[in-house]
Amino acid sequence: MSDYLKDPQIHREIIMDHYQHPRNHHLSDDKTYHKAHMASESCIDDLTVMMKIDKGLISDVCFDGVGCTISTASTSILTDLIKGKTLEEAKSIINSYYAMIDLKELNEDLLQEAVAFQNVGKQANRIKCATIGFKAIEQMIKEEETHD
Amino acid sequence: MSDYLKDPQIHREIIMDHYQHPRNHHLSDDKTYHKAHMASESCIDDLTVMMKIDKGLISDVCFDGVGCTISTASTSILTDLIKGKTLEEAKSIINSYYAMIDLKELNEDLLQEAVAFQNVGKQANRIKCATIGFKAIEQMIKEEETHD
Amino acid sequence: MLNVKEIRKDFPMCVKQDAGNGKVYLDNAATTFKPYSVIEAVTRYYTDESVNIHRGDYDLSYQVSDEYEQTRKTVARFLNCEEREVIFTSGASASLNLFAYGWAQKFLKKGDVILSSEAEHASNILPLMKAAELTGATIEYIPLTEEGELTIEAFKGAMHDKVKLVSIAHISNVLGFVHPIKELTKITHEYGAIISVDGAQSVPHIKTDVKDWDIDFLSFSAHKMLGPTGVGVLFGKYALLDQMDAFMLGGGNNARFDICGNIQLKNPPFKFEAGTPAIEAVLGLKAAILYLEKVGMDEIEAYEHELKTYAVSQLKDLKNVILYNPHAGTGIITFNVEGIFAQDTAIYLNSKGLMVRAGNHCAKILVEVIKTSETVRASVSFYNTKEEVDRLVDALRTITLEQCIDLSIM
Amino acid sequence: MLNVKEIRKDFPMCVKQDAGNGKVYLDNAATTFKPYSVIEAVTRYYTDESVNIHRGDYDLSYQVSDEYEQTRKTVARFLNCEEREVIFTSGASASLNLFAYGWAQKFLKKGDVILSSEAEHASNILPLMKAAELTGATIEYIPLTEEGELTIEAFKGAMHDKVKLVSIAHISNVLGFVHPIKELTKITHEYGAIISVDGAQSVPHIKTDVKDWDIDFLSFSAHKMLGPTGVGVLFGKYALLDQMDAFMLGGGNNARFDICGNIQLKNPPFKFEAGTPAIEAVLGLKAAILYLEKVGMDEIEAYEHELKTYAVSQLKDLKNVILYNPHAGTGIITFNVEGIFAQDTAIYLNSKGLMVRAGNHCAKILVEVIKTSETVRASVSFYNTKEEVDRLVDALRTITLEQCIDLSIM
Ligand SMILES: Cc1ncc(COP(=O)(O)O)c(C=O)c1O
Ligand SMILES: Cc1ncc(COP(=O)(O)O)c(C=O)c1O
Repeated sequence: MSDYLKDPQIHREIIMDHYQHPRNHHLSDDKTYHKAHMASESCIDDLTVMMKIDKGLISDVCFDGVGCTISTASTSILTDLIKGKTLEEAKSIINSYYAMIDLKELNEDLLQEAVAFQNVGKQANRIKCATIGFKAIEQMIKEEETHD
Repeated sequence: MSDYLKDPQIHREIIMDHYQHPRNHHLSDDKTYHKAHMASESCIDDLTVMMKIDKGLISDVCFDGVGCTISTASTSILTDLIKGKTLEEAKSIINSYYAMIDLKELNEDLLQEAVAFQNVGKQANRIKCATIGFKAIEQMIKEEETHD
Repeated sequence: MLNVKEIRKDFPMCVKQDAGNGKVYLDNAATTFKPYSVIEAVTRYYTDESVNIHRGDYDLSYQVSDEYEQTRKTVARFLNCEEREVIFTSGASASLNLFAYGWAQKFLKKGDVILSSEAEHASNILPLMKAAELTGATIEYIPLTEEGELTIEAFKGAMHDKVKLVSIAHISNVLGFVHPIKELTKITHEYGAIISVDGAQSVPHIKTDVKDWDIDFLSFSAHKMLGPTGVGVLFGKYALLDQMDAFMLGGGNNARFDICGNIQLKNPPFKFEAGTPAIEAVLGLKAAILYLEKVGMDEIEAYEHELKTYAVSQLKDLKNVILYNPHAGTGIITFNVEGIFAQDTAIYLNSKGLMVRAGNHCAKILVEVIKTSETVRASVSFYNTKEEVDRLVDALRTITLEQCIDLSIM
Repeated sequence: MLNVKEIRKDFPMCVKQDAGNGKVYLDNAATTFKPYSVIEAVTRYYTDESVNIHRGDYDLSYQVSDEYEQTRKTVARFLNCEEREVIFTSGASASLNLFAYGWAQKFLKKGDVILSSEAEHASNILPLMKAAELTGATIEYIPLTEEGELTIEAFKGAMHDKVKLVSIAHISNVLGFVHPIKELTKITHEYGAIISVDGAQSVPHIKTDVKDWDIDFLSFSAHKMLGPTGVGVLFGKYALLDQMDAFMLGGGNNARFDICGNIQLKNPPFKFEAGTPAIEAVLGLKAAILYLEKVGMDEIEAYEHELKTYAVSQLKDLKNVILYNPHAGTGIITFNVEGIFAQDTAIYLNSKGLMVRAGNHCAKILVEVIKTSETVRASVSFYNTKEEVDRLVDALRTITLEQCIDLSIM
């Protein structure tokens, strides 16, 4: 792993940056977007994530709502990661992320900035925050696949 | 007090007799009768008592239902005691009975055979059984009085 | 084989009896004693983790929330269902009311039939009577045998196309017959109906397997199975729960709502759990199930049946005793003494240290079947002994009406 | 004057803290710690009197039934009402749902108005939203001040002839303002309406007198006032209770029923108590009230207010802290740290041993009034100390976003 991605200082900065300047932080009026509203049961996050899929490709993804640093930053990073990817690619990113959260395996090529959350799995009470956006995307992909 | 009314043996016989051969043990179809249905909350007694009042006089009283020895016998004795009496007389019989149950005072002239229950107040869990019929009569007298 | 002597050491109430307080508890169908492990689970909450749940804002709350959800896992394993199919309620009565409100009131309509029995507990039948009244459905009753048993033949005869809901106790609290739930369920489903099972008397005494039986709903209380009062369970198949209305609304069961009245409820089971639940009671329920599993449900059933059979064999010889359910398979013994009213018998037995229940046991319409208005019920648990049964038999051998009266007036 | 040092010795959770576990509990609005006397009342049930109630068939059952009813007496004295006006429920949420079902759904009709506020807890407002939907009534909201307070002037302005029900919290769980219940009730009655008060946050913290205030209904939970979870109370004026429908049906609330569906319910309060109640929790509630009475409700109110005022005076000086309710009269402190999301603040405080709650506190529609979607809530009880408040202030003095993040990712 590159040093860049091992340094906790860098992790913090990545999260700070995505929390204070979340990417793709808006919603779309376009009715062809998929939409998932996630209201966490154990914390107070309340995010809506939207995604446009064109012929198996994620052509756009965006989100809005209120959330803590962890949920906001992780969702922001995720939107960056999967925009322009195929559904299959997005699924392997999400699965790699879950593997990292489970403290099993770290795939830095796929996860890129998301490696900032490599230790969040040690804080059981933050796992829901760190995965809320991923759950939303997963749900929408499933929706798309079953409607095919 | 006469010896007759002091002897526990006699008390038991009075109760046995009234339990096995309850007096006035039937109901009336006459719509002019007052009627009170008493279903005790803590035991399984379920009695209906009826009473006809003519110009302030209790001209008839009867009861039916299922009940334990104490509730059946006490109600049977009560019907004997108040039949033919005025409402005022009935009320003083009932009050004397309550005073006896409270272990306060024993008026054998008024209570007659009901003195068999002079110690029932010592068994807190039988008080409801020993007063169920009296409560019914009390309720019907109140009804009559408020409708006057 | 179950070691009663050792088991009794786990229950403070039994320990006191064995130390010589002279009491015999035979009212286990009403509620059971609690083992130390349950008491400890409850008090641990008070002394070590006395905070509210369902939030992860601080460690202790997270920890208690987790333990609370662990109980759901434990219940799911015990019943053989999914976690999300386990709803915590305040007791069997609340579970049965939730079902009647959320499912029966919602899905039944005029002309539909609810099939039930005359041996049902008030907490099962009354909410259904109300659902029937509100929806225009009617209730029909499966005829019972003379002893009050529900047979498959009678069930088949009573079943028809208009039946949309079958609702019966797996074990009746008055007569203790074990109904053939698996077969009844199969027939119910053949008619396209669903079955709601009142398990208040069965879950504590015989092995439950909702998946194998394929039942749709199951209600029971913790306090009848060594657990605390104030908590019960409604199991429901997830797809059915998902369609069902919430009985109560409030903190915890809504994800979001706004001023216009748009309410977004959570998914089952949380949708049905409004407000702060009985936290320590739920934790106690887990300890209760672990205890039952340790003893073994099959062992419990076998031993309780043995005790019952023993009691029946003794009581049969007493000429003054009328037994109503000699053939029932569980630990409930229903009887009367010739010429003595049930409550007087109970009070006499109380004077001998024996705790039994007199009454119609909340199955008030049953009197039309077994043709007696009131009975005495002695109900054993696996912590009862044959010596305790002997105490009952001895007391009944010598009971007289005179003695019963004397007890009240002396 | 209340002796906090001595009081803390009565609470095992405080004893542990004082022995040095480093924790500070400031989430008392969610639930409170329990004194030993409550724990003993609960465990005494398990070890000495583990039987069911409401029957007199044997001594122990009679004794426990009596203790259960003694709690009703104690509650009646504590609230200043009649015993028969006290209904035991499974908690404030259940009380509020029972009221909404039994009274609001029954007596409201199209065109009627329910007057409430935007600061209500989900457990109060959601059941009313449902009652409104079912009856065709509408809900109107009394405008609150900028700080979220409900004033008499605003109430008068909002009141009109179509209002049939006023339903508000005596003390809001988010902002801690004490509403002028007695005056509001007077006005409510002048319009011929009735008032239902959510007392979940008030009964534990200030003296209640339903007779003096003349309120019609009051709901609260035991677990927020030193008692067990799983039990709450609905007080209602007897004449109103008498007209009200039962929410749940079942064992215990019916005197008799027959196969034709004729049900004869008992009189209030028993009519509303179906099934085996939370017996040990009710016994624990009695011990909790006795404890509160011993300390004194007026003393509790004064001391909690003093703590709150002290906290506000300290927090006011911290530039990074936004206080939402500096003027509220009770022990609830609602705030945010500039630039840090409420939950991150709570998790940071957790790392310092401080237990507070982040959230919208189930009053989700309030965000439209105080204009912030999430807040941190620290809520004190009379067993909290000024030193504990200092711990909170110190932690907030040095909090940074970086530290909050590090806590989660390290
Ligand atoms: C068969 C049956 N169903 C339901 C109930 C009601 O249980 P609970 O009183 O715990 O709500 C009982 C207990 O009396 C029962 O025996
Ligand atoms: C104002 C208010 N009402 C109602 C409730 C609901 O109480 P419970 O969760 O004990 O049912 C609460 C507690 O969160 C509250 O603060």
